[in-house]
Amino acid sequence: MELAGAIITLIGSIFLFLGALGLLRMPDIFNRMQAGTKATTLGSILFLTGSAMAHAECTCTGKIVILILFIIFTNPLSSHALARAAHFIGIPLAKKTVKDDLAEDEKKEEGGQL
Amino acid sequence: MVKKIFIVIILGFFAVMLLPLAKDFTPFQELSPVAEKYVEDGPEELGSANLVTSVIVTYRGLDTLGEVAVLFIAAAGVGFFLRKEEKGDKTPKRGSSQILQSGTAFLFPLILAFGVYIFLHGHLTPGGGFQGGVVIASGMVLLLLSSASAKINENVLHLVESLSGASYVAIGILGLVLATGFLDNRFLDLGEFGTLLSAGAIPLIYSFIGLKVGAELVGIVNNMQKDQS
Amino acid sequence: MVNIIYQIAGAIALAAILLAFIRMIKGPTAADRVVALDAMTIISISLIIFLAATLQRVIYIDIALVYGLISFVGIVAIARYLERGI
Amino acid sequence: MTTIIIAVLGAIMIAAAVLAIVQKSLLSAVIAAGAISLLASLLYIVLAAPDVAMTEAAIGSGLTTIVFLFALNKIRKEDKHG
Repeated sequence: MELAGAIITLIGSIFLFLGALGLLRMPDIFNRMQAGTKATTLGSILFLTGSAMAHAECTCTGKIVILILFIIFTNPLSSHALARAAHFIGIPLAKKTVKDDLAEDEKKEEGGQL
Repeated sequence: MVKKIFIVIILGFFAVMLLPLAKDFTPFQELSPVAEKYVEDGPEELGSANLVTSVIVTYRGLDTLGEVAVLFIAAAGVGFFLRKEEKGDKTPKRGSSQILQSGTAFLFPLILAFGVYIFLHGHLTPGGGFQGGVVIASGMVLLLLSSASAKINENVLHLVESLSGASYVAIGILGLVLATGFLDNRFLDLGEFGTLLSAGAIPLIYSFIGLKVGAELVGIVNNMQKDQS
Repeated sequence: MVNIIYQIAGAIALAAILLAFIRMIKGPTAADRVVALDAMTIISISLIIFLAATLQRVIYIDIALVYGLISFVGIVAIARYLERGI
Repeated sequence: MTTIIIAVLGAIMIAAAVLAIVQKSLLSAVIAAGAISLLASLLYIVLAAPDVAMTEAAIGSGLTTIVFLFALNKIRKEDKHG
């Protein structure tokens, strides 16, 4: 049980590291956001679960479950607000981008209203 | 360029001056007599599991009262200087998204409940009145961010602030009358060590501090938000 | 064995904070820096839990709870400022 | 272990402080200040001061940022009106 918890913690920390690496290496802000929020959310959830399993003697499992729920609730909200702001202030996409659905939709909506 | 060289020289001078201080630093190995008395007698005298709490609320309770008063003066100053005459030329703001509004409607009560948890458990966890008040104020800030039309009822805010401040002083005087000194927490039953209903009046005092700090910070943020024409 | 694996995990999380901070230094726009700050907050929640387990203090988890619930308010505020909403 | 953590966190804090000073954009300086407060909170935990760490976490993550942003917003609007 404790060994399994430690290994899950290690996997979670590797996800955290890969998320940070993606944050560093990705070409434009939307890709960076995707690496920096999705991977780190999964990584931190695994990290917390593993910590609770590896230290079963402490009476903190309930608090860690609540903490995981908080992360699941709040993290998508902040990244959604950021992505929306980045779209509205017109940060350019990377050169490799092939499709921008949101911009096409907005154009179509304007055409429909006119 | 000359300016930068000058800055580097000054920084180097400071480094040479401060280096002996860092080199000769030896951490304190033993407590001072006052701290020793707090550590030895604090837990059984006041019944609080968190020693910092018992020092802040009871032994040095008068200082905390002064800090809360300072915060009140700061809030009053912000309210005084940002009092706004209506200009009328409001620049249009971008509304927030549906996701943010729904998320706020879900998270706002959760944040309020968490703030109450923090200041009620001030004698058991590292939290306390100030932290709980800040968490409540953060929830209110989220409400203001999510919808531009959100209004905070200032009368309720002022009522909560005044009542909690008055109750805080009243509890202090109650300690003076029923127990040994101002803000003494032992006029209530000390209870079982380490449970929620223990440490005498400390949870009560921290609740009032939390409500007062929360109301003051919300007042500051509300005044600043009204000032953004 | 368990302790060694656990400490390696903590060291990797510390390195992740360092990487995210490099993005904060480089980031061409302010939005990139906010993304880096968001990632740093999430990683630091894990690091707080790691410290609580290593130093054997259960009460440190409360600080992680505060970060888990409150930290996104600052990020949302910066996002609303960027899109001219406040 | 704790020495390494203190060294890394302290180095990042100093770098963030330099970033906040050198930056031309004021918003980036505010973000760097937020990073400093985050790392300071971690450092307080390592140095066994949980009360201070909780205060820093609660204030630095939300309230100081929004007060700075209100001030920046006001400057931006007055610049635009001329």
